[in-house]
Amino acid sequence: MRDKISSSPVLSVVSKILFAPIIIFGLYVQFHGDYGPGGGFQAGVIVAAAFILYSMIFGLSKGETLVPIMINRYLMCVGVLLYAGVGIVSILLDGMYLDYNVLSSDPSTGQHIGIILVELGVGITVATVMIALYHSFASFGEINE
Amino acid sequence: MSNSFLIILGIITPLFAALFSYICRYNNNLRDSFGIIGGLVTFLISLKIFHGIQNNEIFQITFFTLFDGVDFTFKVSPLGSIFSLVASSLWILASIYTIGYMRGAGEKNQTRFVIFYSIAIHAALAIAWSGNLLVLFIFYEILTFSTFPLVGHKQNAESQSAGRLYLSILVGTSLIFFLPAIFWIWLETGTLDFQDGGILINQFPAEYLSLLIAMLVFGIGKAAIMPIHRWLPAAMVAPTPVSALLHAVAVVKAGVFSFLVVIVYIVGPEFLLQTKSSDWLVWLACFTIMASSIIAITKDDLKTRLAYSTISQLSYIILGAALASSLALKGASFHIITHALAKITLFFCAGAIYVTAHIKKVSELKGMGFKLPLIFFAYTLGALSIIGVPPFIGSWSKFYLIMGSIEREFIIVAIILGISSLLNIYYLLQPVVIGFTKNSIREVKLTKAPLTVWPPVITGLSCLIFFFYANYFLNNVSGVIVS
Amino acid sequence: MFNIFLDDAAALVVVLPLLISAIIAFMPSKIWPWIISLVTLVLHLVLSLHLLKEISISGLIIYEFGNWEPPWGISFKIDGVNIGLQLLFSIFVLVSTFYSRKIFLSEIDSRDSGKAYSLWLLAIGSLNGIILTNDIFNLFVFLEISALASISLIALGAGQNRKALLAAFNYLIIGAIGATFYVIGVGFAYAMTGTLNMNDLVIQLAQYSDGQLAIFAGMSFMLIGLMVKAAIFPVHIWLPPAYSYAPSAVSTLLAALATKTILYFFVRLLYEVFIIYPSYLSLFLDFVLYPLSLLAIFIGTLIAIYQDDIKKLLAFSSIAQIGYITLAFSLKDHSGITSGFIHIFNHALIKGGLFMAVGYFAILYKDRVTLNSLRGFGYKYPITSFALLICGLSLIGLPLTNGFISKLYLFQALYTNQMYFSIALVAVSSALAVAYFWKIVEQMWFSEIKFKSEKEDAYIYLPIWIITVSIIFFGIYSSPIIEFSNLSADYLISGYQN
Amino acid sequence: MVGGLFIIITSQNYLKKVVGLAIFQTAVFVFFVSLAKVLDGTAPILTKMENAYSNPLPHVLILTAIVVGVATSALGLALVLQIYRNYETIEEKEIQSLELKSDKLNV
Repeated sequence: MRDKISSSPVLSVVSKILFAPIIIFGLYVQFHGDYGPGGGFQAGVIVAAAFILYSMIFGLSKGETLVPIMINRYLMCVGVLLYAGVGIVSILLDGMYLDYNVLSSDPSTGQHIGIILVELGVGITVATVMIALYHSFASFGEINE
Repeated sequence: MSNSFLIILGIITPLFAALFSYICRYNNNLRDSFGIIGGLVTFLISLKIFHGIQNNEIFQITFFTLFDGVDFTFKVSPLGSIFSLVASSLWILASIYTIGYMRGAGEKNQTRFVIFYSIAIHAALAIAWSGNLLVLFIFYEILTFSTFPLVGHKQNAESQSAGRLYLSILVGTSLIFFLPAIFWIWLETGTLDFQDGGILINQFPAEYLSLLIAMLVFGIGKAAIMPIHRWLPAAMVAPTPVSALLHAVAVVKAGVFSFLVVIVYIVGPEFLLQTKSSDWLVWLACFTIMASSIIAITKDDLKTRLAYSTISQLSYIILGAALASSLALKGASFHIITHALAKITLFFCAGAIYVTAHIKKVSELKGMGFKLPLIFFAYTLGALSIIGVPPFIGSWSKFYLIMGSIEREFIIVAIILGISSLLNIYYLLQPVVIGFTKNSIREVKLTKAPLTVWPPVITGLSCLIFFFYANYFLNNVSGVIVS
Repeated sequence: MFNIFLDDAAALVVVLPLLISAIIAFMPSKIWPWIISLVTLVLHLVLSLHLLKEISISGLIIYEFGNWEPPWGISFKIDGVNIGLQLLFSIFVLVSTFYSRKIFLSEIDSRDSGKAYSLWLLAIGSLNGIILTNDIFNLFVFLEISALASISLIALGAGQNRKALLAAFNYLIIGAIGATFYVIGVGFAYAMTGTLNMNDLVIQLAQYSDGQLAIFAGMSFMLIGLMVKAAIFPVHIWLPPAYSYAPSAVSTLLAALATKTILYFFVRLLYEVFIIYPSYLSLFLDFVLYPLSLLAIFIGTLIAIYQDDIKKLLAFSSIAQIGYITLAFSLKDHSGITSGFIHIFNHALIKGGLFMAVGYFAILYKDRVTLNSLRGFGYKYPITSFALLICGLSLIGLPLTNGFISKLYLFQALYTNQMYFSIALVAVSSALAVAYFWKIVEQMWFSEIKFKSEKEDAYIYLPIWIITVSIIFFGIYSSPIIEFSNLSADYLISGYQN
Repeated sequence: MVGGLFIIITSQNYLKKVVGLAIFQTAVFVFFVSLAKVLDGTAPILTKMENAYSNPLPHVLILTAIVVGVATSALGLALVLQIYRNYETIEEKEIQSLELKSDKLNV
């Protein structure tokens, strides 16, 4: 069932064209979150949307070769750990938990570093969780077979 | 041996008896002997404490503080020394009797029976020696729970429902009335210790005293005042040693003892006399006495009949406590001893008749008197003592109770006591009369069970003998109550 | 090195379990997740003890995340009110984690053990967050994390009985409605005051001293939401199936701690924030919480009597016990709050112990434990059965157990408030508790049936006995619990006077 | 909001309940966002001009709440799937009758 999705050439071409720009846009939102609207949550969803689109058009198994399930799972944890790790590092540097000011000698630079890392963690987690959700729901019917 | 050590030893001896019985559970003779040994040890200790109390020694031990103003403490009061003496001495006889009965009747689970019997005695002793109301309550509950396996011993539907009734009434009333009453006393006075003359006077609002007395008398369900007497006849499904335990040694005695202790050492007789808060209780007790005597007449089952007799006798004690005059209290305290001796005799006899002749009903007793002369002899002694015929010990307590009611100018109460004695004569002596009627209805095959025959004879005779030594006990009681 | 971490103990007690939960999430091993969790929780206990030491010196710790001062940043607050609860929490999760291993092994697929412990730590971390947080929105987040984690854990019980799925789903729907109500309330409060920090909220609310409809509406929404989460009668309907169909270890954790932490926050909200509107507060307490508590006590007990399934029976008894706690909290004075906290402590221990014992029986019996199935267990498994007996006696409230202490102080509180009717009701319902508990004992000891029994497992009965011994210990030497509860009440009441 | 709640309570279909929950939550999110709106405000971006700008904090809160809501819906849907797998229906009434039957069988 999973590879029998008959996609029209229009869809597959359009999605192939769109795939990279969506990810680029996601990354833009991701890094723009530092000083403007944007951030990890939104970026994560956008990036995930690219992958989900790909899976929808070309079938689940193709999608899984693109993002293997195991890697996806580890990335979920890595995202959370990145977030929490920043907090732990700031504690190690004698600050409060998630106190970005101590990450660098200059507090303002510290804030930048901290927020980017944390948002990156958030982004990775959100994206991978979204992909995982799609995969597990979409593959539901097949487990019974 | 120091006094405090004596208390600890006395309280834990029954537990050790239970433990050893469990360890030796595969050797029946050894197992059952621990009950007798434990009984002897506790009896000696109780006797020593009893004498110590007479010589104004103090027996007290405190373990730890439970909460503000309430310690986990034991302190022997004169009243308690009497109760412990009764319980421990009767334990010896009951143990001997148990061996005969349980083997004669071929009951199962004898080890469990022996263990919980010992634990029940432990709880009864601890109640007797408890130093404050909360400790008394703790062991009151332990006594309830430890006698539950005994009541439900047969594990059939009947005994199970009886056990449930037993437990639900006793635990239910104690949690609904007794415990809140204890809390109430604590909240008003800040203490729960037993003190001569009571702790409530000048501390407790007099207008609520009636309510408190009601909570106590209904909360102490083991005192079996009507309308919460139902558990006692229901518990008759248990083997007879249990009935003896319930009626004479531990349970109901613990109930009336608790109530008496509360009246004497917590409420204070003087406070009661001043406020007259317990006068209503006098009438309730009278009602219970009459009603249960009348019910007893209608019952054909010997044990049930004796159970209703117990309910009526317990109300004598409650009556004495409610009257609260010194003579009445003396009578009530003494009635614990006299009734224990007499009632255990009667139950021993009922059980012996069941084991040897397999008869439970009064109407089937025809002609049995000739076949079981010793048992009927003992039964007659016990019955006469309960009725209150003079050369028996029971006459003393009845005498004091009547004097007490006259002292408080409750003439009708004195008359009721008289009428109830007449009823006693009828329903207690009827089995004897039937027993010595000739031409028995059916042929009965007798089983030999000598161990069930001799204990009632001993207790029956002691009812007679102690009549002449009554002062020995009375001195101990009167000292406190008069002061 | 270690000192650096100790300084941030307040944050780490929450962050550490969450962090470790991410690490072990997809661990394939069967035993490592358990060991790692155990080590984590030992560290957790060390951190809690450190917090206790700090509190005994300074009396108040406010931990600001990322060094953002309130009202902007999220802050944790540890003071006399919650330090006792924190300690209890730490100890109990350690014991129950120790207990959980064998239970999980036999109740869920062993391949899932990594996931199970991940969720387990997630629930622990977020429940701990509820205890510590000082921010009403942050509370919502923790509330939901803990709810989602525990729902997933409950759903793991589906391997045993598919009804667990329905129970989890109902919990999800009802819980989410409760949480959303709470958020609506937060929205109102935020709209009026512009702050989410609890201390700041009090200050900001003071300017509306006469009170406005919007604030009252917001407060009501928040309280109703929390009542759903804390399973206060009549919005308790999710609780009995959820507790009874969850895997046994999960029921233990949830029954002992989940509702307690939410109740704690509930009372904190009432007496720390809403106290500035005394008329509203007393309206709520007298006419909503008080009658509901009485109903909960009575109806919970009555339903429990007619239950055949032991875990359900215990769950309904929980409803009644929560009623006792809220009854105490509805009294508005020091003695009431003290007795409420005392019962939170004691009931956590009692219910934890009971669920542990019954959970073990479920494993031994390999099916749901009903009254009938317990026949003869008292003889076959004496160690666990005896622990169950003691816990049950404590539930009834007999002296020398900690349940008695709870009852004593509850009576005292009711007496000083002259609520004689409630005293009578509490007395009656505790007597009724005998009825349902004794049914269990009767089956266990007084009816015999021959069956093959296994040897009891020390890994399981050891934690059960730790709880049981502490029940007796705190029944005799009750001052630690009473002092902690007094401290909590002192702090709450003093906040009220300032 | 009320509509969502209505769906949750009345509908017999578990899937519809989850949808109702989502609607209910979304309504609350909108309520929050509406709180933040300042009349004539712009997006809260630092510019040279001093502008009235909308309060960004509720948006941040709602972002968190949305994530929670997504997680809730996802979990709810997962549970619905599991229920379907076990019962082969997601209608409340049918499941109840199934359970009644199995209870009777056990007794």
